[in-house]
Amino acid sequence: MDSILNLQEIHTFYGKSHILHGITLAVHENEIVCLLGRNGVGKTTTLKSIMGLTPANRGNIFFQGRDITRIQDYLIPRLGIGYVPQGRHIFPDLTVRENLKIGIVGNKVQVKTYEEIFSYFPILRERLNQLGGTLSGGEQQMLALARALVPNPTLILLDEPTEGLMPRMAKLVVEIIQKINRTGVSILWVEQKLVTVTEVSHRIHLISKGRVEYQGTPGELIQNREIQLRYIGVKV
Amino acid sequence: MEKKKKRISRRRFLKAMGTGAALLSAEPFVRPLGGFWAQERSPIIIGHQCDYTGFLAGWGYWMDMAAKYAIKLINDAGGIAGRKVEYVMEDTASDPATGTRKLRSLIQRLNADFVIGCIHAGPATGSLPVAKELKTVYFMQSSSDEVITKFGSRYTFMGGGVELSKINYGVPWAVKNLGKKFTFCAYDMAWGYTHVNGSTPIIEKMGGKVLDKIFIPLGTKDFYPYLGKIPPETEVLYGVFSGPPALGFLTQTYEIGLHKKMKRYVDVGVMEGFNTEKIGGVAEDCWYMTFFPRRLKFKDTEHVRNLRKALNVDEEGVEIGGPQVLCGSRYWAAYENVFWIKRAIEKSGWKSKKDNAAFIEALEGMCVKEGLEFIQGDKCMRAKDHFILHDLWMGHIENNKMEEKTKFSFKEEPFPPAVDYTKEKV
Amino acid sequence: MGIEVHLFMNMMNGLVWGLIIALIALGLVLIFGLIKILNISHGEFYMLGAIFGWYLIQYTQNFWLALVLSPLLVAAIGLFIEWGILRPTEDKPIKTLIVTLGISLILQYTVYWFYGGSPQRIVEPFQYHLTLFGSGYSGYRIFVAILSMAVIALLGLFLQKTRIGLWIRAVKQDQEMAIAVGIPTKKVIMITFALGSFLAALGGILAAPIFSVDFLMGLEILPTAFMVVIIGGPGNLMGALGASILIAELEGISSVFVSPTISRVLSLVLMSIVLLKRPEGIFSRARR
Amino acid sequence: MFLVTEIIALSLFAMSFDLIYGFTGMLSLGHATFFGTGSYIFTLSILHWQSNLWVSLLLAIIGSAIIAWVIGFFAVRARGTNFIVITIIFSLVIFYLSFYYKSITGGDDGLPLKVPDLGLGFLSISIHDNPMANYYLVLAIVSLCYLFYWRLIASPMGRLFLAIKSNEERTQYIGFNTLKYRLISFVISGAFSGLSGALYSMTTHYTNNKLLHWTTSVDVVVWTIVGGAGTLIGPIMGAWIFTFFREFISFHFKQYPIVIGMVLIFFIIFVPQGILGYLLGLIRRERK
Repeated sequence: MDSILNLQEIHTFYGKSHILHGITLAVHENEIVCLLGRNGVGKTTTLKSIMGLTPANRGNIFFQGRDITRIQDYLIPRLGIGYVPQGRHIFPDLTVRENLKIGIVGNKVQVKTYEEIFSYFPILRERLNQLGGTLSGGEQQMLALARALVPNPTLILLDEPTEGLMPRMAKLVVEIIQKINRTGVSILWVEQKLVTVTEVSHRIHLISKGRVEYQGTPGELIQNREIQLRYIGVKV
Repeated sequence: MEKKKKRISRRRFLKAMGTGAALLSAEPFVRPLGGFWAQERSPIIIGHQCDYTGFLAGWGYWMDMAAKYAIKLINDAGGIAGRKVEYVMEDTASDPATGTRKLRSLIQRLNADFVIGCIHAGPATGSLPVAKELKTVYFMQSSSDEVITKFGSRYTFMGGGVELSKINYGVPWAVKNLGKKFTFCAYDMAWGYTHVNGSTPIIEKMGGKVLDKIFIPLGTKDFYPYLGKIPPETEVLYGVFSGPPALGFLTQTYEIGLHKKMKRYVDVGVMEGFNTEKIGGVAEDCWYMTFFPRRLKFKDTEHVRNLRKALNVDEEGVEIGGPQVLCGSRYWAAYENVFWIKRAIEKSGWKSKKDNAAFIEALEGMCVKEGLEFIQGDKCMRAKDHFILHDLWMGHIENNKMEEKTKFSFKEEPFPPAVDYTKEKV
Repeated sequence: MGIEVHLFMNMMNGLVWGLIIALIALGLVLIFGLIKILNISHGEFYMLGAIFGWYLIQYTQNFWLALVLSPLLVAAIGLFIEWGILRPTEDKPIKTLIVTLGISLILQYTVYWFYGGSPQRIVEPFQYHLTLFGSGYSGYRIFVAILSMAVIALLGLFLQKTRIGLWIRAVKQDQEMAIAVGIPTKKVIMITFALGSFLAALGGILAAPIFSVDFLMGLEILPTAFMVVIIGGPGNLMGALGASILIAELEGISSVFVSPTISRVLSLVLMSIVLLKRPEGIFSRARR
Repeated sequence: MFLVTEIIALSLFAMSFDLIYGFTGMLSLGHATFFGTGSYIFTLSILHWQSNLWVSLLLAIIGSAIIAWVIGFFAVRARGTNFIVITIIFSLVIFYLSFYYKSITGGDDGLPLKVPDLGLGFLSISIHDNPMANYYLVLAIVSLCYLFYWRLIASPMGRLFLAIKSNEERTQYIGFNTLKYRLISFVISGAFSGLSGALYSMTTHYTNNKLLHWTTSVDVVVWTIVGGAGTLIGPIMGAWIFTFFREFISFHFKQYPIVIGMVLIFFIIFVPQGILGYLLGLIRRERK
């Protein structure tokens, strides 16, 4: 399998504090890779470093074989990386239509049509002219996913996409993510709760204090209670 | 932990005391610094407290140049009583607090023997007592006459044009020729009050009437709300403004057509500092009183020509190759003040500030003839209130040009002095 | 002049003056919305607009040309200032306050150096006096009002309908997310700054024939513009427009009855009460 | 000498400003109000009631404390930019009023005064004609204030101010009425700003409503931030360095505000932690 995203020894600082202490991980084509860990261990920072929002100070990030560590931040999404941040961060004062349109940058990009988008998120069709801020939490999450999907990315970064959603809605979101993955989009998924991702992810990385401490398949992880307790502190 | 904290705070306390001690000891360091500037007192130092920046910058520019030129003339001719004259200038930034501080700086740091003051009435108000306190002769340029009669002293002289002269010559003329019903529209500052309070009794004595007095705060841009209050039966609109708002006043009275309904009689401050030919005719048909014509043709003497050449202005009073417009009514005063100083030194044998009493006595009541040193005309320094008595011109804007219509030669007693400084001890 | 005529005049005038303020304030709001800085130098762009206008008219004798060129020049300067000076400090709002103060001083006194301290006047492009209720009113002021309204409408269209407008709105709401969807945020900020400068300069050259042109004119306009921004709700364009006209009208109307100084004080006091009751500005929709 | 004394008085102003900005985290752009009020109360009480020097100083403190309380009562309820703007609005109100009641304040022309002798019970010292006596008096008072501030900051209340600055919500949760403490900080700062205004007038023998103007407020912000906010020494250093620098440069270069502007920008970009912060950083590096 070819790896589509490759992080090599990423060190990131936030002001003076050293957050990432050499993260190394890879996402292969058509894979759902999960990044699991407690609060404040650097999961979100890893995603932000990939997006160039908190640029890595040391190490290299390769996307489809190309070094993207030091290219301008706003060019990164244009390469085909979608980002769904924690807390969704849709634009509250833009309409749903504008929120979808915003990701379309440049004319050469192949764009998913509204029809395709609505096939995943039928609810958005009715909300097209509503302001983003007036949507419910679940709808906002759908919008955030849809927004990332519009420019036809090859990789999507998800930051706790089911956080704060009702169980039914969370399940729906997970299903949609799987559906998207099946069309050939790789996914890097940051999560706090193991249960959410055991069913869907192909591989799981555990991170702690800015380092990847363990990696394996969900099956392996479920077996290993000691690791679970040490790095995620879950009681399964 | 407890211990550590205590130690730190003790250190901080020591630091605090140290700073206090440093502040205390700063004083002896500053004093020799003053001494450094004192040097040997061979040249006579004339200080200029000048509105070089800030909103009166358009005035200060010329005052500075005119004073410099006068000093150059004196030094080229060998100085005053054989001593060279040195010129030092400090900028008030058209700001009262700064201006007052700069007067101290001129006298104490730069050792100015005499000071030519600024135009802005604010710093002047603060400066008059300082001049007395520091026993330095101060030539006030500001024409807020009230200020000098209220806060002045024997050390302070009215160095520039006297507003009360303007009023006492001009207003009777206006009542006779322009109309009897007056409305004032003036700056809400000392200068505006000088005009309003000075003119009102004259108008009323001559059978005229003052319909309204509208005071406009500094910083006003839009005059419409005020102009709406002008009674429509007004015959003469008496405006007292300077600087940018003056232009706004002219423009906006013109815009609503007041110029057709009444005569606009304005203080020359309104006309100062901008080119009447380039303002689209808004000043047309204004009457104004000035201390000195801006255009050469109304006072074409050799000495005026020379000074204007030094200031680099053309015959119309516009800077050659530059945007500035000569403030005709005022620049001459900075020039002449230098020569007042010269005359008084020569007459009194002044050597140092110890002889200030003799200097002041020599200056009081001194009359001079027009010439190289006094280009504006014959004049006298009235002894009692230290006001200059001088010539004036009445001008009219015709075809966007300032045309001086009438010259008023100065008389002995155009108005009685409000104070008598001669009794004050030096 | 009867009181109703006076009242009418002041209301008219409040509208004109309010619209000019709105041009300046809208620029400020745009910039504030994006980078949350209190741009003290904004008044200087207003001043530069008038100054460049004056120079251009001196050389070309064409008001209309100057009306277009001068704001463009100022926009270019704004572009440069944002790129060269402001960017390193943009994340520290209070420090930018001082940086913009520095810029303000530099611009003022550079202009003073070349232009001098004397006020000048730009002659209005046409002279036409309306007679309204037996009192004169300047046709140019009406023209200014109409043009300002048109420009403000165009600005609205620009923000709503164009891609850059969409980007500006997106960056205003969530800068980090804007980057993450591929918006060149830095360029958008630069363009917005230039746009804000353009509007201020346009206000400057439009106001110049009514008032005067001098190097400190920006200093006087600034507090009013700031007030408008905050009262309208920071970052709220419609709010700023409403607040500009409201303030100008309040002052105009109340000055018929009381001294203009007192009317200004009254309007300020009223505004601060409003500010306390509705910290998000009067015209904001309460969200969430 | 006068300059030095003036700057010492201004140092107190800078310290007082830093109490609310550097320690309690509220940026006021209307602090000139208290400075000017103190100066006016001092001057007017001497002019009209021939009051004793001590009484006048005391009145200046009380008067500005009352004004600070009234303004603060409203202002502390606002946060962030709204706070800034409310302080600006109030300072404009006071400024306009000072114009309107010109007969009292002297308006733009200001008021000169003769400082009464300093009565110390058994002997009386002339302050007016004796700059040295004036210097020591101002220095003594400002040093006392410094000690007071120093104690205040080390006290539990001072720590509370810092807590409010770093996280107001959390401080509230612990059970403190943060509004009350913000107000206390504001009033103390206002009262001492008033005292510094009085000392300033005592030194210059003059007062003027320019002292109330918002540009005066900006000056103190500049000193504090350039010197180093959140310390007592920093603002003092800022006041000294800037005032001296201005005196020096204005004498050598006519368009000196340009240089000042450049220096401001330079400082913010290259010495963002303030002069004091920079020096401390140097010392710390030396130690390492």
